[in-house]
Amino acid sequence: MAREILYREALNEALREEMRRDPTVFLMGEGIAERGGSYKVTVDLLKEFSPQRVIDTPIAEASFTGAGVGAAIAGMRPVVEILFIDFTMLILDQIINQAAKYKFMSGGKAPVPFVLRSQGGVGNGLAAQHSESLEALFYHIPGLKVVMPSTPYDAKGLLKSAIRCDEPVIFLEHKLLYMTKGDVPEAEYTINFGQADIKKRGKHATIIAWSNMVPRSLDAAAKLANEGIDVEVIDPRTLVPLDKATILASVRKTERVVIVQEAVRRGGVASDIASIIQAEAFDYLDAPIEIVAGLNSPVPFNLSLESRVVPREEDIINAVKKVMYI
Amino acid sequence: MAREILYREALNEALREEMRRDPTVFLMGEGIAERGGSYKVTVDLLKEFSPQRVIDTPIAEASFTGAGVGAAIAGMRPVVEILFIDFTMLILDQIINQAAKYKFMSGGKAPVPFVLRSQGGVGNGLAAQHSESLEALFYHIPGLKVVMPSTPYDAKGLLKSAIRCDEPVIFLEHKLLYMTKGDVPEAEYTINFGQADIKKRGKHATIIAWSNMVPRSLDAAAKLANEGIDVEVIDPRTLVPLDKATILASVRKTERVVIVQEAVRRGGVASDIASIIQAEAFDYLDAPIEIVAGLNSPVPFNLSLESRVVPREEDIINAVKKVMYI
Amino acid sequence: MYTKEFLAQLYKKLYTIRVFESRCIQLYRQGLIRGYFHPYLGEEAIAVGACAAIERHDYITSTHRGHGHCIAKGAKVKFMVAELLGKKTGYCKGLGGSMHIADLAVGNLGANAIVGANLPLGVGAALASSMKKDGKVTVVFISDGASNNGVFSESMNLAAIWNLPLITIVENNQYAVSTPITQSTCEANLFKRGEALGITSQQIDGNDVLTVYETVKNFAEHCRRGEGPFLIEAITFRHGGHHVNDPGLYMPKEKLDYYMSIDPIKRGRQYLLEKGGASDNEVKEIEATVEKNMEEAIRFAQSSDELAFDDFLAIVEGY
Amino acid sequence: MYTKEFLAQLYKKLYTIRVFESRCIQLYRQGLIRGYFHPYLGEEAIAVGACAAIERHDYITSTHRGHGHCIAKGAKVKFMVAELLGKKTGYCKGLGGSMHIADLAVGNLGANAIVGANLPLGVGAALASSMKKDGKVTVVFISDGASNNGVFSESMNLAAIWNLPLITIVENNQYAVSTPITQSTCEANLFKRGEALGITSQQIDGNDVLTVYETVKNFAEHCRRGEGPFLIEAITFRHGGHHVNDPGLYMPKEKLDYYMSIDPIKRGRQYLLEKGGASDNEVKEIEATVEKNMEEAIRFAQSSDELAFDDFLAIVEGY
Ligand SMILES: Cc1ncc(C[n+]2csc(CCOP(=O)(O)OP(=O)(O)O)c2C)c(N)n1
Ligand SMILES: Cc1ncc(C[n+]2csc(CCOP(=O)(O)OP(=O)(O)O)c2C)c(N)n1
Ligand SMILES: [Mg+2]
Ligand SMILES: [Mg+2]
Repeated sequence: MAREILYREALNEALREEMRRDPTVFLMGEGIAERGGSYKVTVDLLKEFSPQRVIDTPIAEASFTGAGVGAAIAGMRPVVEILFIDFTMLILDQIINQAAKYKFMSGGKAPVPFVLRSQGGVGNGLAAQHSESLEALFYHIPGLKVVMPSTPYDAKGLLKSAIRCDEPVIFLEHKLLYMTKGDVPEAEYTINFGQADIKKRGKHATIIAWSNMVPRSLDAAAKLANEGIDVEVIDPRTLVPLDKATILASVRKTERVVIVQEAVRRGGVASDIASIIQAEAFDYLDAPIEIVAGLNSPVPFNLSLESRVVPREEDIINAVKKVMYI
Repeated sequence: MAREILYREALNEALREEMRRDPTVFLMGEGIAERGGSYKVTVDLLKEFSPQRVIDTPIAEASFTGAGVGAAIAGMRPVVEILFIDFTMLILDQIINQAAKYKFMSGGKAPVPFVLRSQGGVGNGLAAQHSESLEALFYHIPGLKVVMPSTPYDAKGLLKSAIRCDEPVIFLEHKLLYMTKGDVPEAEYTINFGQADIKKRGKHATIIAWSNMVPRSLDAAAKLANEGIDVEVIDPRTLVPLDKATILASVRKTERVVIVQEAVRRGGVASDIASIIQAEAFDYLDAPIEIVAGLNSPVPFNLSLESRVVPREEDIINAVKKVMYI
Repeated sequence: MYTKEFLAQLYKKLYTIRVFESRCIQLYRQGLIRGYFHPYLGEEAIAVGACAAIERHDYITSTHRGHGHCIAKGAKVKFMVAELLGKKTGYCKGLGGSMHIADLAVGNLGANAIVGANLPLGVGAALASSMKKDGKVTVVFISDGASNNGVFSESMNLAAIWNLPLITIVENNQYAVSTPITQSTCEANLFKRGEALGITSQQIDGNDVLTVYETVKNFAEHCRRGEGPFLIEAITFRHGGHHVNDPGLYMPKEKLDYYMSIDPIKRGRQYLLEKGGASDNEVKEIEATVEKNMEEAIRFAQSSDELAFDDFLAIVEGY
Repeated sequence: MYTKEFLAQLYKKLYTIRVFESRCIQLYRQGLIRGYFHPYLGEEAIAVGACAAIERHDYITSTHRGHGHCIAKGAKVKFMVAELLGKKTGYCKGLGGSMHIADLAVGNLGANAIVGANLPLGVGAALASSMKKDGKVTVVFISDGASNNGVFSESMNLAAIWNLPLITIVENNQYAVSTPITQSTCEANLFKRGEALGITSQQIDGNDVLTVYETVKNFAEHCRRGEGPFLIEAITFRHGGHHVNDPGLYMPKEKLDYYMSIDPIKRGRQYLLEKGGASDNEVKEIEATVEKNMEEAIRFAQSSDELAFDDFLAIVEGY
């Protein structure tokens, strides 16, 4: 039986279920206990679990993240929340130099079952230091998994898998998705990493999108359908590991590709996926791959301008038409 | 008149000349004054300039970098040295959230003439936390310039331009280049950002490489020449801004492209350049673009293994042959 | 000891901040202001006392709760409201918003949305002054929460070894969002952290504008003689939640009542009346002027345009 | 008060570190060891005293100058030499090297090449113990330079509010590379930084193995009763430069002479002779055993293989 619940509720359920299942799972972050988190993902968990397992921290991101990594090494399964992905710029030593490399440096011995939860993307006028899309920085680092769910169903199943994963996982939510609804089964389930989900099947072109660009691409796809253009929308769900097989199969079928990301184009994940497709499906491509990405700019406070720095439905529609030479 | 000098001497000259020219230029970093820096780039500058302009700092990277940014906002031209690019993981808030966005957030008013000097890449057994190639992280951020010189000539001319630049510049050296020699004019010169240098002209294929991969690509090119294969080797010198015109012109001529980077492939700058080429020169490409990159792994301490995680001459040669279907 | 003019000036600033925040909260409730909004209500004495004690050309760096600092340092409210409304006439052309207002003309190097990040920037401004020997002082405003971030001790230590003309004011309002200071440290006397770094540090009543003024005045003189840095812990309390959408129910009523009873505005008014010998009418006149000015500012902001997309593109050209 | 066996054990560890570092420096000079090598010579009493005061299952986290901690916590020198030589029989299969040796079986969570980074990791280990109620203590070794990094105050503050079973030992060897402590802080008594955070903190003679032992022993007992954390500032001095290629000419001769005169090995030997009543012969026997063991370790390491490329690939599979 499935019910419709919010993305943030799905995340909450995942945390709750994993904490019930495994006493080594615990949460750390700013305002996550009593207050239930800025986006209410951890709401009411303190009622069920002790303050030792739902820990409110001071504003000392580098060190409480490092403490999470240390606790993971010492046998726990921490889920650390950093309020905004922008603030993860304070913890990259702990993530990139420590968590990602610890197992390797110790000769492949010590697992680091550590989950970093954060959220990115534009909201409504949160300005340049609270609106970034920075998944590319984690994506580049060997040893990290990168997860970016776009629906409540994916959010829950992937977060449960992240918590059970023995390697560090960067789990990135989107502030505009928290209040979106979707079907989520009552029964226990997990989603394996590295399995893309085809959110809509189609034959004329392939759209690859993740996080908040998935619903936007689906909206674009619906409009395109009205014009008789039938696009396939693929959500990789996990950027690392990336489900190349599903992507390449779709590309070989449609021969036309649009990649949509909220992050700026330069050095983004879209470029990497494009480079993989051109290397592995070169002979199938009927048109250059189109990347629809954020404008090369910090995010402005002004709302009209803010709406112009991230891909709009019409940008996606135009890109699809472009690869179809329409 | 040119003389042969070392890469590190060229950098030293650039710093000295700019400090003489402009009293607002000053240096900050660990062990850069009395000791002259771990790689001797700042050697003897304390003899000519006051300790207020060649500042030894405590091990407080985030804050002395932030102080550099603040000083830049207040009218100085700081050149901050972070010993190893790995340690820049401690300063990304100052670089990404502050320096890169300050001018923008203040409405386009305040310039931030700030230079970050650091060095990356494998050395000889410095292991996972002292050997990374992380230019991709800076490349992705709007508002930053990214410079990676491969020769003493470029190092000097570009560092002088970096210091005169009104926007934050990430200036990345390579530890294995410091002791390499090259011709450097006695007379004053600067090199504009955004101008690639064709290190070797050729017609059969285009190699794009930067930093320590340039000499390695030139060695590969020499070997290929013996087999009658004439490759062009392009060094963008500045990754941001990127000289697309020179790259695309070469691609249109050779129709075959190999991109070589020391960094790991996933999410690297090479992927981005590949995505640009496929988008803008799609019809010219005779073969998929080949990316030769670091192995997807942290850098191991063991020297034999270390030599296997970065592109070797033979890897470059093989890639050229592959794009030529040989 | 204090002239009426001086006390009137202090009061005008105090009252301006109070009116600015109260009116802008209304605009927020009307949906005219978006994003994050952290009112400075209840803490006005700190910004006003500190900025009155330094010169127009001296530097400050500010926080997410920065409207008060901005006004105290000399900003025009109309450009502030315009910024909060995202208009091109705002201090940052509407690109920055509440958490990023900078007013470089009067030395306000800007608010910051990363807690603690304004401190190293302030160290840098002070470093610049020390190198240029321009005689300027930098005042950095942070709050208790920020003092738990690593940049606090790092930056204060740098300022100490470099003898910088820097005064860091920890506005200890006893909360970081909903986390009370007793939960974030075992030693709530934050000035001790300065002492441990060899820095002269002092805890003061942050609700008393004259105490703040005197303390900063004294330290600033030392700074100008090359005897900085200093740390001031100014005890205060918010009059409401962390931001406009936080009712702040976790704040104990008796504590709030106490701090309301020592409201900085009320005390500033009393100083003006008692020490300055001003009449009730004179005070009312000041208040009327401030209120009128604020309404004009709102009209100005509302009638201003937004930045055109092309002008925006010109700013990020080359990024 | 102390048994001969106990003092002999301490001396054996002290002497093992001394011999290990001295012999490995020779291997370095022969080109057999590459990369960075930071000798622990002169600081042996700290690691040995501290690790003798805790249990095998307790945790430590260590630094770039980590060989001493590793030996003191119970590592076998042959696997250490193998690691330094980059061999697959090394603690980390030759992937980590000097700056990353970890010996998880005895609670050594590893050295770290990022100054200060081992401190939050140690806080995490202590947090895990406090949650699991496993009664373990974590000892974190850092040095004066690291105490200027933001993670120091952040981490100590976290440990304090969470009452963690953590003992942070600042090995104050008065230098960070070539920077003397007097240049990096205005308050060289680093233990005061702990006090400012409400943490019981103590400055001790770091060259006296028994002082270190007693202090850690006492604090560890408190930790196990839930009364942590603690900060120990152990004063010491390097016997040479920062790393093997640094002649350390900036270190004043008279200071070096003084610390040589209170050499921890010499004092450890004296304790064994005087307090332990051991004979000269017994001491020599210990030394001979240590030296023989070291030569065997070198032979073991030299005759070991490197990790095959395929085995390496298997480790990073899925990265
Ligand atoms: C580095 C960082 N962490 C967390 C936040 C989210 N945040 C915004 S304000 C705030 C509380 C700040 O507390 P304090 O420093 O005491 O300032 P106050 O709000 O009391 O003025 C937090 C946690 C942030 N903006 N930056
Ligand atoms: C974050 C960081 N900054 C700089 C360095 C370079 N570095 C390696 S050791 C060292 C000195 C450390 O001094 P201290 O903490 O006193 O340790 P000691 O060498 O005295 O044991 C420095 C600066 C580093 N490894 N990590
Ligand atoms: Mg506060
Ligand atoms: Mg030291």
